[in-house]
Amino acid sequence: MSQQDKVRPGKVQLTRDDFTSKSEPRWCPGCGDYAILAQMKKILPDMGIPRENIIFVSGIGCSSRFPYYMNTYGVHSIHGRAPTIATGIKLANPDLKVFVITGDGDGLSIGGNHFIHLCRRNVDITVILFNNRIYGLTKGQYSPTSLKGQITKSSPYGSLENPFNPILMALASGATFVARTIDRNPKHMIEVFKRAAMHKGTAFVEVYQNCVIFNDGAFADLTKPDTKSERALYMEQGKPYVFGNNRDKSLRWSSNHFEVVPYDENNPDKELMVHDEHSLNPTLEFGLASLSDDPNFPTPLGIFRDVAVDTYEGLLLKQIEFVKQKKGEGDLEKLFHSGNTFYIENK
Amino acid sequence: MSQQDKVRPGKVQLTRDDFTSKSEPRWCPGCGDYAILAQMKKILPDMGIPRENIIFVSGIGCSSRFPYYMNTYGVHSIHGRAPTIATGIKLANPDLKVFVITGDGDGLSIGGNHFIHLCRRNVDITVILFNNRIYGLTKGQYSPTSLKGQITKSSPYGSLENPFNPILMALASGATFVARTIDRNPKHMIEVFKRAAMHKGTAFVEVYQNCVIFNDGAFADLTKPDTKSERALYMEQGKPYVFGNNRDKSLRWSSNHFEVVPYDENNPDKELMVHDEHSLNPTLEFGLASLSDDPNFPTPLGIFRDVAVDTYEGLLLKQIEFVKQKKGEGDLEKLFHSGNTFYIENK
Amino acid sequence: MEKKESKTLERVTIRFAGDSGDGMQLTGMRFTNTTALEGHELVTLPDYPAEIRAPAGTLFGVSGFQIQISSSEIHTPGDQPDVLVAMNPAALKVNLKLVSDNGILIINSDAFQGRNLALAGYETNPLEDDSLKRYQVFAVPITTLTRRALEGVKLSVKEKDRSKNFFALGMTFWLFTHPLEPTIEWIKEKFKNRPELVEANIKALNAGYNYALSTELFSTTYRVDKAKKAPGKYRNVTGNEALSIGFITAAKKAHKELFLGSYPITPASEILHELSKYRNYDVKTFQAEDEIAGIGAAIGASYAGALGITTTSGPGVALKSEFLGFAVMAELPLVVTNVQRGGPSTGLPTKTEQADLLQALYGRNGEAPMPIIAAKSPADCFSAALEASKIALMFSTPVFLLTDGYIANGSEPWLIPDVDSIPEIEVHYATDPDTFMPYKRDPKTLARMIALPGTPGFEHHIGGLEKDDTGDVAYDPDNHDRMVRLRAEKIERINQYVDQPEINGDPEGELLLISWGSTYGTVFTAIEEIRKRGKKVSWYHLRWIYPFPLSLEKYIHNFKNVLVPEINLGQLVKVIRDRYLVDAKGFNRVRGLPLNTHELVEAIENILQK
Amino acid sequence: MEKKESKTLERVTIRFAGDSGDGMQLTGMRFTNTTALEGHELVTLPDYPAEIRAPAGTLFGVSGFQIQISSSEIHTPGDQPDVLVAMNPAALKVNLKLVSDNGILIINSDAFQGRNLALAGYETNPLEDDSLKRYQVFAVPITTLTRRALEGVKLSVKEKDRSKNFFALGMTFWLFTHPLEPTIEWIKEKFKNRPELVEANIKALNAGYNYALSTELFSTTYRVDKAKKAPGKYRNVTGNEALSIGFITAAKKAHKELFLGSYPITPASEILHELSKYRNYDVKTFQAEDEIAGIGAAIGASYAGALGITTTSGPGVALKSEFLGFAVMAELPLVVTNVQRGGPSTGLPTKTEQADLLQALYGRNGEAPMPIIAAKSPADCFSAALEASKIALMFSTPVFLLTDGYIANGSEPWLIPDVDSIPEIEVHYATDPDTFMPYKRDPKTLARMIALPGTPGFEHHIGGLEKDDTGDVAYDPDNHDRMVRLRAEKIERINQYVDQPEINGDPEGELLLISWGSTYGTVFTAIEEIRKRGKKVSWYHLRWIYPFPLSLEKYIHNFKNVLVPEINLGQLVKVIRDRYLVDAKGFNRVRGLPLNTHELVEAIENILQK
Ligand SMILES: Cc1ncc(C[n+]2csc(CCOP(=O)(O)OP(=O)(O)O)c2C)c(N)n1
Ligand SMILES: Cc1ncc(C[n+]2csc(CCOP(=O)(O)OP(=O)(O)O)c2C)c(N)n1
Ligand code: SF4
Ligand code: SF4
Ligand SMILES: [Mg+2]
Ligand SMILES: [Mg+2]
Repeated sequence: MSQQDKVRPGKVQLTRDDFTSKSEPRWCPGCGDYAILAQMKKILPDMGIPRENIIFVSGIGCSSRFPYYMNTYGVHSIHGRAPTIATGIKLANPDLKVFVITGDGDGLSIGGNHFIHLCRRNVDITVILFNNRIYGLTKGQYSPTSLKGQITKSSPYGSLENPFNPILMALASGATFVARTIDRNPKHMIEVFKRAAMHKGTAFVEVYQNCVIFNDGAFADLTKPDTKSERALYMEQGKPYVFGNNRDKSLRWSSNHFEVVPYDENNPDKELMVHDEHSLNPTLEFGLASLSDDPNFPTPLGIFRDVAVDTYEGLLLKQIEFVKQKKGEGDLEKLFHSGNTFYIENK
Repeated sequence: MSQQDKVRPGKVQLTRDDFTSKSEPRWCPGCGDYAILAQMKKILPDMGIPRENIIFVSGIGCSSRFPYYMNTYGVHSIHGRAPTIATGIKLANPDLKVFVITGDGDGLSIGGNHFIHLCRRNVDITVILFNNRIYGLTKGQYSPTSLKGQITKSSPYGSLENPFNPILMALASGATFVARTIDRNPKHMIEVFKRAAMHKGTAFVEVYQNCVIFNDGAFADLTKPDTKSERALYMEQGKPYVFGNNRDKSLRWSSNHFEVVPYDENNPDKELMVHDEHSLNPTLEFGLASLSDDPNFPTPLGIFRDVAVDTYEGLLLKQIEFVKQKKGEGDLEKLFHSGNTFYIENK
Repeated sequence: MEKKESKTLERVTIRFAGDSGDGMQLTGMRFTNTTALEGHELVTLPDYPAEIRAPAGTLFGVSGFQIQISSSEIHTPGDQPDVLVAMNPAALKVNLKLVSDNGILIINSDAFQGRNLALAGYETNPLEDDSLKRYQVFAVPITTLTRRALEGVKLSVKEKDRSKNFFALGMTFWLFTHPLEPTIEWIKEKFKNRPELVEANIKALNAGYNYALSTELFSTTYRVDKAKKAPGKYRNVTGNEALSIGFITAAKKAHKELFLGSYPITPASEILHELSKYRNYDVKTFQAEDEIAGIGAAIGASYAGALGITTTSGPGVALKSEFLGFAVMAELPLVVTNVQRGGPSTGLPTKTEQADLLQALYGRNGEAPMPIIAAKSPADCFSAALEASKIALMFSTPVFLLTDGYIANGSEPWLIPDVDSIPEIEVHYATDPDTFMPYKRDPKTLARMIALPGTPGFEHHIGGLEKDDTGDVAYDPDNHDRMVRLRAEKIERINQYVDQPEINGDPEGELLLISWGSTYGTVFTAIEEIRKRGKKVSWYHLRWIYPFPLSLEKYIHNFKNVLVPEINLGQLVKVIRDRYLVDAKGFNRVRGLPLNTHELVEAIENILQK
Repeated sequence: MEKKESKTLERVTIRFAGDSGDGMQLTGMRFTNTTALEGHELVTLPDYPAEIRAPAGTLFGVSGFQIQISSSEIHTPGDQPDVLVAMNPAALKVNLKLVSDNGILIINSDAFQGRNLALAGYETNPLEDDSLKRYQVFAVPITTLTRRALEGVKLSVKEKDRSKNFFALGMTFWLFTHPLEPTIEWIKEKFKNRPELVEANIKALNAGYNYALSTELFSTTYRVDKAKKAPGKYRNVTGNEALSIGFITAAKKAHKELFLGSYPITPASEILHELSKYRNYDVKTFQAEDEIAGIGAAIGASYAGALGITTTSGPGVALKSEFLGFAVMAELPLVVTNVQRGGPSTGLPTKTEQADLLQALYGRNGEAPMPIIAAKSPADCFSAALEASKIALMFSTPVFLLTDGYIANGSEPWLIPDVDSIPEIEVHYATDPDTFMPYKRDPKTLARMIALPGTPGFEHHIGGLEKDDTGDVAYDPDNHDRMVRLRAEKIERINQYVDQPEINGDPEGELLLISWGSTYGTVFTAIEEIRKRGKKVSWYHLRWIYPFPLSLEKYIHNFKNVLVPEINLGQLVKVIRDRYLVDAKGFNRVRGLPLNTHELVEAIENILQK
């Protein structure tokens, strides 16, 4: 008898503590990872998913220790490969709610290929990428999201590389849910996490995360009281892109680029573009995401894209059903005796 | 004395035949690869690059046999890894003209990560990707560019996967030259190859290539006389996007998507958008490329993007110069005697 | 004209050879099929080039298919063809040196001219000089005769020429008194949507047969008697097919879904192709972006409750090796099939070799023991897959299954087993959440406790860092030493649950042969030959290479000589020398081909004569 | 109060231990530095957790640094600390079991309270119960005293507390009669942009020293005499530093640029960090997207004319294995450094192990022989890197260089060689385009001909498919067999160009020890001890493991017992048994730590007493 047959205990409302494992987090004091862990624990009780059906899969990195701290099933796998394991898990048991936890090195350097193929296939998996723009666990080398010129242990004279923008990669490879949030804004993170976790298909969330030890303050502009309103743009569905200290600026698409235009809350320009997460073609979202880190524009945060597309495992199950209907349920007897068979008789 | 010191023979005008190696091509009769080989041999004599400074690096696949057929230096490496070898070659000797030859499987399946990182770094390498939407050499499995539903050896009931659009991947990862051409249009291919080869930085060319054995006719619509004018859109710098049997259609960007509009050659709409390869932000190019394979739009061919950005090896050489100026030319004596030194005296 | 007679042979070897585009693999398969239906013993060896369709007429574009048929037990496709069908000069050039003295050459004389001769490197036409006088040459204008036979069929000349392999097949059917019907049926089914091809191919087949009959081309026809093998229903299978059936069977017998994570690579791709047909058997195949993702997905599926497997060849194993270490550490069931091919690196991708054994044993960082089982023949791939899966599930461990290009593509009759006679595979799950610890072990097998995601109360973590019994990460030095030894000890215990090979022959004597994997057939035949000559030799063939079987211990010191034949530079022989400190010697050929029986017989004779 | 005295010791071992945030590595390094400047022999062992900065007070967050100092030759950081500095309860808990009987414990008593005790798993305060009575305990309120010393300095309390390691360091300097000046100079330089930190740290250092002096805390101070080692200029180097210098030297001596393609991984990352500083030495470092790209770029650079190297640790080697096979096939020079760590899988990433030897030997598909050299100590990494590079270039082959976490992070004095005394490395290029064939070989070394891209007239192709001498792809069976054997033979010939190890001790006798790599130090010390006891034992330490040295042949059969100590489950011992058919036994501990000298001495005694 398999375990699966065991009687399920009566459904009870879970709390944040139900998701806290016995292992104490081993991150540096002050690390942004703590905030992400806390928000994840907050959203899970209300998702209506039995705890035993939740699984966190990670690679290697400071961030990838995450599964140990969740009182759910978990796999702390090898560097960059979490999406592959997660895919196998989801295809084998589509009832499970599968999260991938990764870092900018884990997910975009060594694991970049698995990441884009996961997005392309649209397997129903929620990917949370902790982007601290540094390799934390290996003590401070530049990562594929480090800024050009950044001085690190492996670039004592400055990095020569152009950074990836993870949002662009996700959009180009076809992820059906794409979002960005930041460790210092727990409320926003909760909203984004909830939406991502509920999405059917590959959901990608980039979390800007502060590494206090090796890259402190990398995203400070987006949260410091004096700069955040100018530097961070929170996108809202159906609303214009408003930002600025006095909410007095907005964005407009002008022939082939975005430009900043004045905005008057009380008298909004009716022609002003508004945000549409559900647009099937993500061209404008691509343009928006390209503004990140551009000193002339604010960095967008929030949900870039959320569209409904068949999931890979959904199609697989459908195909199985289809073949069963066409050929009948598989049967070993039939299998053995098909092909080129012949008899040798007793003489 | 190193080889490099050998006297160079007087410069002579090379011909196509100078680039033909002794090995006879081993592709199937009718394979699109032959046309690509022929055009490459045509452009090289006029590039002004000594033959010994040219090197072709490939992975594994039918397409990856290419280097054997060029009478230049060549590396037929392992599956998916050509960009890594090419990067090492270029960084070690920036005087060489380095080509990468790859396939849709080689470059986007197993080699997808190296491909996007190469684009990101902008190493001065010309990448030619033979896209036949199939694994040729291993006899016909679907590839990451195969269409959803395609029946192949490994998808007898139809593939469940959404294809990559290689142009989108190149744009998202920052390639500074991005183009597409097709095996059956040698003239166009020559133009594109020339421009790609002359570009400083990572140049990416997708070549639609017909595999007569396992995926015959995959791009036939784009070259058949009765369909090509409607289905193929040849982009031209500074010109509107004109197509149609009577050159009577064009494209327009309308708030968040492209739409097809009528076009009158004699009386062109002055407001009509024109193609700009040099636009720094590739948002509209992303949108254009997304139209590929959409039954409501033509598939764009030509140069999507061509912008000038510092190359990786250029920055590296600059950094070396900078450090030499700051610290002086490296000297073993100095190296040995730096750090924590102390004397032990004779007693 | 000589008088026609019919000879009965015990065994005969036929080789079809032509351009890659000439359809030689198909011709060989049709010949094989009829032979199987006739009830003969048979072993086949396809031998095709790495190119899909190399330019016509070149030496490297030659594609071959060899089959040995016999009325008694055989295990090799034969060393030397007795009959060679050569569709062009290149095919003759490449294969002639293999043909036995006085062998039959059936040659398409139409192809022996001009550029074709030059491409094959012939300066004069071998049909016109003396070079073939050691053989019985039958030069037939096959192209011309085929075209003539197809007059009136609505096909272009180019298309008609594609039928010429059926003409050649017809001739060989007559030569071996084989019936045409099974092939005619097959043609009708295969080309049912192209009636003109049905017509053309049947006409060509008949024409070839009739040509041989009516021209009395051959002075002799040959018969091979029905084989005297165990009565029952047989199915002709290639190794890759048998393997696929074995895995499906294992999953069903373990009440699990089968999950294959794989990336295409020669010569393993057919397993992916084959398994992807069986969606109605709850077989989930996943073509991954690379070998790493293939094994990663299989590991994930295995953790989630499926029978997770991955299939590849040498270079793919190299890529999987980091994940293999992870599977060892996480102690998850997994079967990794390596269909070995010529190496190193890309090597000779379409050729066979046994040179990945040490990679299977040691190709991972750290102390990462993995059991290794090897299949010995195409049909044996079925049981090897079944047994590998059973051990993987029972011991919660990744298992290596080694086959090679030769048995993967080669075929032989498989005695279809009774489905019910195959025992169920029991999988033990943890049952008590209160005492559950993921690294608590079954005291007998040392397998760790298994709990599937989705089961309430068993939430836990696995990972690649060293763990203590509770599953917590543990840096304690003594715990590490203990775990390293436990993982090794677990694999040793497999010996208590698998059959120990029996020695074949006397338990002591002059010479002991030790072999593994696909050399089984060659060694079998060589030993048969030696014994026919009245000499003694003993033989021990390994099924599990790790854990190393215990039964060898009893005998190995009783022999003056120990010889280990392998298609590598000597790999198993190292293990044997290390373990038993006996001066075992290797018999090694690394030619991308199965070992040659005659060479092995000679090597054995040399030892026995000393 | 006891009378204060000063003892002279031959050797002593000190261990600093505290929270990851307590700066113990820095403290250890400063102590090391002063010790080196004082002219002592020393060997160090940093021992830090995998976490960057684990939560304060936990057991897994403890960071340690051990140093043995001596006036005579030593090769280990010592088995048992004679002095332990413990900054908190967890540090005491983790390290106490190591400390020698009657050893000195210097303890920060301020940290021994409340939550800290609980986190370390102490139920009662060990300073207040009897549990430490076997030791000399010096409980000092270091935190309080540091804060007091820094009164008036413009820093927050939190910042002031960061100086307490300098207080502890000051105490140990007094205890070992070490001068403070070098550290004061270092502090001034290091913190030159933060004057308040200069002030704080110097004050804390002085305060610690003065506290020990004026309270007459210790009844004894210790002196270690200057070492009697070869006179000359020394530099204290870690293994990773020495290795980096070795590679730069090799490149300069070969008139090539050095190209490193690498991906960060513990404990190899420092080589990347170190080499990236030397742009002015024409060192090109390339941080790749993964290990595969790292080696791929190094291979490309090597083909284009640089000295291509790649550096990693076990799991990274697994990923590189496909490319290693390619480098073997393409026959390109390349040095692959594996700084071994605890395995399998992610294993114990910050701990040491020797368990990747068989992976280095056999971890590739096909017959893919690669020479293997191992460094024996931190300073020896210099010569190992130089020699590995020389052989790679001379034989046009990839070479494995094995070190491990212990020697990579550990340090010892390196006698700085005379630059001019290091011979040039000659690289042979093909010179005649007319006779050039890429796989034509030098008749002596069997190295293939090298021609660099950019050289007119030598255009050619290399690749992973089997080739014949001309560089054309070749499927011919005999060519493959020949090439497989040639590639193996080439590696064997390296033996003619490298030193053969000498046996240490008698050429025959009761017991021969055979070792490789970082166990050198432990074996050295154990043998010294055994010989001190008047007993005989011989010793053979391998530098090249493949090709296996020839000089062992002469002796190995002259010993009753052969013992092979390794930090694995027995890997070299397999090779020795296979090769010589002698019943060599392993001494194996897989604890993530260097072998323990006492245990090894005991094991040797046991054999000698039998
Ligand atoms: C195969 C392999 N290569 C390299 C490493 C070393 N390594 C561990 S984590 C890491 C990078 C981590 O960076 P990131 O993913 O950004 O995570 P962070 O620590 O910043 O959260 C590296 C290089 C490894 N564990 N395995
Ligand atoms: C590591 C490894 N995995 C798999 C293979 C098998 N393989 C060779 S080429 C190829 C795919 C080729 O497809 P593509 O790149 O599209 O090239 P094409 O043949 O279509 O030109 C595969 C899977 C291999 N050679 N090496
Ligand atoms: S090193 Fe950085 S990312 Fe890692 S735990 Fe510390 S603060 Fe967080
Ligand atoms: S299989 Fe396809 S891609 Fe390969 S050579 Fe033949 S036609 Fe070209
Ligand atoms: Mg990071
Ligand atoms: Mg392809």
